[in-house]
Amino acid sequence: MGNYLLTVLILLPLAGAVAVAIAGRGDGTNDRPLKWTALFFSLATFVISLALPFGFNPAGGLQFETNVPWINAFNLGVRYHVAVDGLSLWLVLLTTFLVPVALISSWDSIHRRVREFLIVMLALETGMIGVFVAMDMFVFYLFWEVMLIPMYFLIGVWGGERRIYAAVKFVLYTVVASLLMLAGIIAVYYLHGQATGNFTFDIAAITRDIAAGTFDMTEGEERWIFWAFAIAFLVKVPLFPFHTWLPDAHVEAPTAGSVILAGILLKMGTYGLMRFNLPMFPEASRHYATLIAALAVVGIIYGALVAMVQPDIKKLVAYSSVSHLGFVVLGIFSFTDQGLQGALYQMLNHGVSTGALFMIVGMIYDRRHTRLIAEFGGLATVMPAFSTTFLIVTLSSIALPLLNGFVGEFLILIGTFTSGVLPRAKLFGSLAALGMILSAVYMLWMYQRVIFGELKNPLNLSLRDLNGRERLALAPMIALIFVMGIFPGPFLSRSRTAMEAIKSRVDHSPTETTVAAGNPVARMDTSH
Amino acid sequence: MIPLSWYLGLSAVLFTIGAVGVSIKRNAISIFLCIELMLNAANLTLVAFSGFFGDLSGQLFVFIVMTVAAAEAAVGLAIIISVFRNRESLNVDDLDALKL
Amino acid sequence: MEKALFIVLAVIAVASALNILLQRNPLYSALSFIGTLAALSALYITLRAHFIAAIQIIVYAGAIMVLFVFVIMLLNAPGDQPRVDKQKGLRYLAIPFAGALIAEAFYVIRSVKPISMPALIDGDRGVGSTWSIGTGLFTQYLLPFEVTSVLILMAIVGAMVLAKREND
Amino acid sequence: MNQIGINYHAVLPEMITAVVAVIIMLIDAFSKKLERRIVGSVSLLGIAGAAAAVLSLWGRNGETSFGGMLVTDDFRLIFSMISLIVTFLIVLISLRWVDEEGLPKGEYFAMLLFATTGMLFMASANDLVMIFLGLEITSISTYVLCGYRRTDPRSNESAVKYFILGSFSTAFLLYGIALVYGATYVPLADPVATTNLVLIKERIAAGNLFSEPMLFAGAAMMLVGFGFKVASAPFHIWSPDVYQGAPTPVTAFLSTGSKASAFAAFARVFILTFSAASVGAGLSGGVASSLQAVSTNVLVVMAILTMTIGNLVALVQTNIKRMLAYSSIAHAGYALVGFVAMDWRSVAFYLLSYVVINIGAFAVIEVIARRGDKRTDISDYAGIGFQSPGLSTALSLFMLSLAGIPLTAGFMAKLLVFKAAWVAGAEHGMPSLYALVVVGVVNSAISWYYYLRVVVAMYFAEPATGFKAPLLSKSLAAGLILAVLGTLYLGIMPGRLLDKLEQARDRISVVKIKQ
Amino acid sequence: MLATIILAPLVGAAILGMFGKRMGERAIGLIACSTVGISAVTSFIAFFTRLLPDADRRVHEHLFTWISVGSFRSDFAFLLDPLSGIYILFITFVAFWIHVFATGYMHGDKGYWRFFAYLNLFMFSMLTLILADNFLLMFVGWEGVGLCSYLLIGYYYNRDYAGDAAKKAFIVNRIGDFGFAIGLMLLFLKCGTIFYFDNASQGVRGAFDWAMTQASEPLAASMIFAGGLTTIAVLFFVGATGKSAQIPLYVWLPDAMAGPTPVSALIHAATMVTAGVYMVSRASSIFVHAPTAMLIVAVVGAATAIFAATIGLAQWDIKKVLAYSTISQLGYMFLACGVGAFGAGIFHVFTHAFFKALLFLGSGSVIVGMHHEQDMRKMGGLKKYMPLTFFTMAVGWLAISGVPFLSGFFSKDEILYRSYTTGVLPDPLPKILWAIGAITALITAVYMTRLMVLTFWGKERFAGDGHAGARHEGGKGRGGQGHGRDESHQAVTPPGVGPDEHEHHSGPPRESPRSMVIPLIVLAIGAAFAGYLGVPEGLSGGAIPNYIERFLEPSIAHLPLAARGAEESHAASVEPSHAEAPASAHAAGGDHTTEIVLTVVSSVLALLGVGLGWMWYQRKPLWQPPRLLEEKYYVDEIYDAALVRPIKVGSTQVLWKLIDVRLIDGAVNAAAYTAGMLGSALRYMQSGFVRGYVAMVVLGALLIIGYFVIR
Repeated sequence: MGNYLLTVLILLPLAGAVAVAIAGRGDGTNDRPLKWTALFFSLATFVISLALPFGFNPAGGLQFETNVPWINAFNLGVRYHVAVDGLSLWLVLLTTFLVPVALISSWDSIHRRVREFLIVMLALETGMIGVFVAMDMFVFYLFWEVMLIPMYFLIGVWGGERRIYAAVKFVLYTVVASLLMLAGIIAVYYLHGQATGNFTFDIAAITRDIAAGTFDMTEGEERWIFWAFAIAFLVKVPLFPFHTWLPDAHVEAPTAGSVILAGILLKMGTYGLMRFNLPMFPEASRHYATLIAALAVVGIIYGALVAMVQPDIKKLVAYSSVSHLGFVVLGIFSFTDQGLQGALYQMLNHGVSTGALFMIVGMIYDRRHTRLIAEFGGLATVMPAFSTTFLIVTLSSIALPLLNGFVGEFLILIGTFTSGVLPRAKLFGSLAALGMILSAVYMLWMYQRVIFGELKNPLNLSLRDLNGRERLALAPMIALIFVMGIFPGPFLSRSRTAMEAIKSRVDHSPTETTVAAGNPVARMDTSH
Repeated sequence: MIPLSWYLGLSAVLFTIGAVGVSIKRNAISIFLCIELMLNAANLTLVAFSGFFGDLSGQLFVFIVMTVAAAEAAVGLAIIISVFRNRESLNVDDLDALKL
Repeated sequence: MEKALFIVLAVIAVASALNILLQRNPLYSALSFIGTLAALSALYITLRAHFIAAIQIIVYAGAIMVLFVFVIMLLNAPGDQPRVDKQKGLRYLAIPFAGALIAEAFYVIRSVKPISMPALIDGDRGVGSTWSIGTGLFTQYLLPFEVTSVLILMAIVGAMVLAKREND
Repeated sequence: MNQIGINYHAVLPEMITAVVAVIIMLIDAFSKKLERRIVGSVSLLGIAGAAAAVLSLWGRNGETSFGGMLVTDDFRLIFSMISLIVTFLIVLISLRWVDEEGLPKGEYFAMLLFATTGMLFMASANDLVMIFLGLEITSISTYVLCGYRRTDPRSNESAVKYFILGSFSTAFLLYGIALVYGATYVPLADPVATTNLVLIKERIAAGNLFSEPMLFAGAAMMLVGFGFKVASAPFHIWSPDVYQGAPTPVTAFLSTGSKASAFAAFARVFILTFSAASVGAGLSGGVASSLQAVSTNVLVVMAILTMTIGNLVALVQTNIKRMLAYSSIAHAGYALVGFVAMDWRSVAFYLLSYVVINIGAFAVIEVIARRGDKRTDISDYAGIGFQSPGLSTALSLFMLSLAGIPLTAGFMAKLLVFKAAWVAGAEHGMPSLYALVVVGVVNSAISWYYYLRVVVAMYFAEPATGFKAPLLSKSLAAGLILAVLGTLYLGIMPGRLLDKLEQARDRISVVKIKQ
Repeated sequence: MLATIILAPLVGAAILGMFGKRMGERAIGLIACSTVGISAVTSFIAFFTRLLPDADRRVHEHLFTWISVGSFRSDFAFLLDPLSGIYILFITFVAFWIHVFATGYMHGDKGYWRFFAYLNLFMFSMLTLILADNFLLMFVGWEGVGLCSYLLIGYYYNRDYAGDAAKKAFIVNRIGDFGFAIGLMLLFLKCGTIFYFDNASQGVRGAFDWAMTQASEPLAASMIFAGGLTTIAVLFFVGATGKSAQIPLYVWLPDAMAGPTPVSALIHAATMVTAGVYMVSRASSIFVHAPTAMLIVAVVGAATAIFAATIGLAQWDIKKVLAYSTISQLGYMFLACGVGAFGAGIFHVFTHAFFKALLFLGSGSVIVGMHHEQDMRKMGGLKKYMPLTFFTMAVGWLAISGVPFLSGFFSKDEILYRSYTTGVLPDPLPKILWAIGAITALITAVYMTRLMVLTFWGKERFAGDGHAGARHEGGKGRGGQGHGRDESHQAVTPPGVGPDEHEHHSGPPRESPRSMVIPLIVLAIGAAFAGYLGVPEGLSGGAIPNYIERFLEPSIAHLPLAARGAEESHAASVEPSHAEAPASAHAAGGDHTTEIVLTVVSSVLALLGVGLGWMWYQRKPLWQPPRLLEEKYYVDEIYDAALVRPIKVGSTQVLWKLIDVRLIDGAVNAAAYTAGMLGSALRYMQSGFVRGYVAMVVLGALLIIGYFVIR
């Protein structure tokens, strides 16, 4: 049975939501107590979650585990199994970190239905934590779907002009895909039960049996089910060409929604790939690696090029997410230590950087109620602190060394480039590296048009610089940008074993041999 | 001796006539009559089987069916009356407010 | 001889059934339906279902059809209105449908093995007799029989609720 | 007399509901004013009593009574419970409504309870005659209920359409019964021909039939009859009009109780009687398996059509009742998926979930609609989300649950039927069942759109003018809360219920045990 | 100790970045200069106390492991060896004086603190680049200097051209970095490490030690894409072309002059732009195994040298002239690297740092004196107003022109000599490269003379127009220049941001303050005498040793013997490459004649250039140069039309509007639409007519019964 820490993490935000819901009605004008309540609960969640990395044993394996039977009937074998491992540890932390930050960042920007907003945010947090800690496919799917609803409300109620279209598109896109995953889950569950007699949704158990060879799908089965999962995740990522929901959703979502969407929700796709597709369908993963890597590379370049010509800052950032997440997918399908670690790291980075970017966009939107680049220019004159922050985040997004983005992106590139399993690895690696140039192009061009130049628009003359609250919201992001860029060690070391396990699952192939012949690296490996 | 199949055939014909009647008559009461006709066709089959097999349950069934038909008639006619009160028409084609 | 009788009765039954369809006035349809009922009743006798034949006339033709006629008279409704049939197509559809239905029925009937009615063993206590029906209803069919009372009660209440006037 | 097995205990639930119905009418007849107030409580008590009776019957597997007319197995009890739950909730949500509409109160509840009696008989029937009777009792009382608001032309129309089409389909069912009866003739057997389902099963299994095509024709016509009652395509055609026109609580009742009980009878006949699969392999003759194969094929097509038509047409509806009518069609399709897998347990769970959710949804609709079902367009829901948060949250929950969001009943239900179909497909090597699951999944995805439309209207759209948050009566609130709790309970903690369901035995398993 | 060198400016940057806004100019200047001063002093101490006594000439310092994933590892660890030693010496030295200069130059600017924070940050990045002991850390510095360059070019952020220039610089650099990064990855793929040298204490292997064990690759175009050492080398060189402004990526440097002049001096002349040369020299052990890459380096270098020099002839903006001159000089350095004379290249970097920084600072002094006028057409006769500036700049002018016995003379001469005699390249090529280099030297002398003449001699062209008129002239010039972006440099700083707008609006030019003049003098001394550290041995007959090249010896790789054997057949008549070892050149005294002859030729050319320029521009200072040159061969326009526009238009019209909106979203919406249409169609089944429904039921029943019966 063990540890209830994760359960507390899951339930605490929900408790917060309930607290906000039943908190005194007041006269409706003063919603500060509500905000403080919500913030308190999200911060408490964050503080408690800090126990995870410190209590985490870098040797790996599932930790903080709770595993109790839930539904036994009809051979369902559903268990409430939650745990973290090197893969989910930081993603949980990212979640608990981003939610309070998002709450602070939208402290004053939500004017309508504040109570409901806070409830939705906290409910969302519960769902997101649940997705990352679920170790049972059933539980995973549960949180995966349930989480959609708060997000849907977030976009639909507090969104912009075309919010309904965006919200519905978001949900339908995701639902279509995740229902496919449900079919996949049932198939895996059933085939596994058939083969081993143990009908269970337990991810660890199934993965173990696959690794041990006691559960061996036929090639056809494996490939079909691979896609059932992969499409669900690739839509969420989103990989080209499943990405068109993202710009709409981002543009319409309120700031907090965008932060969470970009910061965490997108990661669930890549998380799923690493949690399910690679360990469970290694052969299919290898078989389709070229295709997916190609799509990822297309996504990197395509997303960047389209981002470049967007007139709307938020849309630009949204397309940049397509590009960045392309990197992550590429890293995953490189099947190398560097690629996988880099992908995980890049997930965290993207959460921080893009989250911060959306917050920044939100801040100018709060002031000007427009996000069109053409409306701005010369903001550096009136908003120096804002410009500096914006610059740091921009640079993080274009992967400047010593900022967080670089570590992830570079690891992915080198992992891809040196991959011995992924065919045409060098080509993919090189093309992906083009993304490095392009990201500089679109981000800096945008930055230049917004921040540099003459202050021409009279509406911008009286813009005030960041206030204390905004600084408070951005400060931890900026700090993380630096810390993660300079000291990636503590992060990477905790995920190492998990990534190596994933890699060994895929690498363990009879046909492929090692990485490039004559690679002396192996010897070096032992030295540290 | 009349073969069983003759009875069955007659029953089928009556059933068909009833079914056709339901779809071509426009007066609600006439439609209802056609439905009764279909029930009678079924009754004929039951009785025919019962008679030829020497098994009682078919006829008992018919007994029950007749009761049901009576109950149905009562309720059905009541419905028709209440409709007529509102619409002054028994033409079912006029009842097309609910559609699509 | 029996076959001739059957044919006569069958013709009556079918003809009056068709007449239901042909009549515009529901009153005539109802009267025509009574013809069918009567013919069927006679057929039931040929099947030795005397009790059923009797209640066919008494209950069906008598009670139920009287109710019909009564309602028709009460409402004094015009027949099928002379207005254009909004669904004229159905008439033409009806013929192939009927044909198909009958074809299917005869396909099934063709497979029926020719059997003959069992010999009369116990006279007026044989299958179809009032005695047998009575016994059946209070043994094997006790439950359905009792349940029909619920049905009827319900029908009465329902009919009452629906048909009573607003100011009641 | 004991030969025919008169067993009052076995028929106690049905007796209680029928007697309570009579008592209500008596109360109504003798004391108009004062006594009417207790009609609701009496009904609820009666239903509770019936439920207690049902529970007291637990564990008597396969015991038949009344000359084989009734059977007491877990199958019956489970479906009986579903029917009773439906009626209980419906009584709760219509107590206030009947008063507000100024409709005859006593008769209303009496009709409901009569209908419930019929539903209970459909679950407990072990003979085609009982099925027929139960079906008719239910149908006729619901004809009345549909037309209950006599002055409302929509209600009239609904009643007429339901009545005509319902009786029409009954004729098919009856004709089918007649043919099946004829087909079971075995000379010199005792009895020579039968409408008893156990005997029918045995004769089919033995392959000893008077006429095989007749059996098939009869089965086909019964399928038409049942297909009509459960509103599966292409016999769903009546339900949108009827559901839309009927008074809202009646719609709720029709779409849940009458559908669930029809499924019970349907399953009793087609899963437990006309099938080979659940009987031991040694028993299954050629006829049984070919009958099963044929009906499975037809049911697959029907299920696909039902789901697809229901969902696609629901997409373009603007009236919420009508939309839910189509949704109800679609859900019949999902239930048919489990049905095709010959897994009545999953169907039962599906129906249980569906009735709880759907009654909840209709309860909200009823409140929003106000007197005379005036506000039933989706546009009437614009912006009510924040004006009437409780109702809107509940309705959102129900909509999402119907769409199949996890942690609610709707998801577990879908999961079980899809899983059942998948497993059956794998075990019997029937790819068509895989296809069915795929179609089902695709349809679920489609359905999200229209369920979300309601949510969109409530929360995302600008508030419509003239909406005033309605006051909830206590009874309706209680019903609503029960529905919400039920929806969540079945979604989150279905374990115990599923355990019970899994252990539940039906008559066939009893027969198998005997042999 | 090495960490101190690097971190001191970082600390300065951090302090200034966080608190600078509330500090006074003096405090800011003090912090900025002192941190760089600490770096400089520490560098000298480290150089003399750690490096020189070290037998291996390699000092390692390990801070912490940065990234370690799988077999990949990169550390924050530093390496001081002769190459990085020389670099840090002149960088910190020059930078210190430029900082001092800037305290005066930037006086009164609102963003004073910001400027010095950036400048300090730049120092941090540059020193990281130099002192890194692995390629990834070098890349960190590499990108860091790019960032600082971006920030400083865009320092006057409210001027559009500054923003454009900054962005252009960063992006073009990124294109180079792309090559660098891929080269790095390929290197890692090949040898499994990105450290330079074996380091047992850290348990790391070195890429260069590995490279030295590899066979030399043949000279063939196919090797470029073979994925071996040649490919790595070429990719590295792509990176170098970006950072060091070589063809085809040089385009950012002239625009970069939008930044404040000290920035141009420090970053775009003395230090950052030479990072490419540093990198190629650093990777010499890879390059020497890749003759194809060497050839490319040499050819590109020579081509850039002459190409940029010709453009430099025709520019009117004083800083642009210097910018093109920088590009041209960088070309020289690569020419040196390409012919295997890495030491000569570094030597030229060294001397160039002094004289080019001097020239830039001098021009900055002029610009300040001219109230921020950069157009040489509006100068003239300044020597009497700004005597110190004039004298110091004159030293720089003569040094860059290659007038004998100034620093530029020695380094340039060494390069030309080495190109002529190289054994690395196939035969006619060395002579051609030499010829190009010599002609470039001539042109260099001409345009530098032009610059001096236009600025300091001749008529005072500013008096008549007055300051206000300059703006209108700018408008006219725009028409001539076609683009106008460059010309707008002349526009005075917009209100509120310019360094000194409130101070001097008009009045005669005047000498700059002391803080600006002293650095000029210091650098002038350097420009005059720095060359004596590396006097070509042939020139002095071996009397004065070429200290620099000898010292660099441990850091620079030479052609492996086997490869050289192959090369000798190409260059039989030529002396064995100097690349082999200075010792051999030392021994082969007989060939000093060649060197002396070549030296004489280049000296003559230099003097000829100065003379020509003097005569011509004294007479016709405003002579209109050929349009092609003035428009810089229309390269910017060509890039714009061939790359920028197609990408923008393609992205907008094809990728976004067509693929995204029409195709993908179109498909998604079409699916939804289809479902809706199907629904709408199907709902017509529901006609509302009971009899229709009956017919439907009958039809369904018929089909089902039919199927059941017939099967």
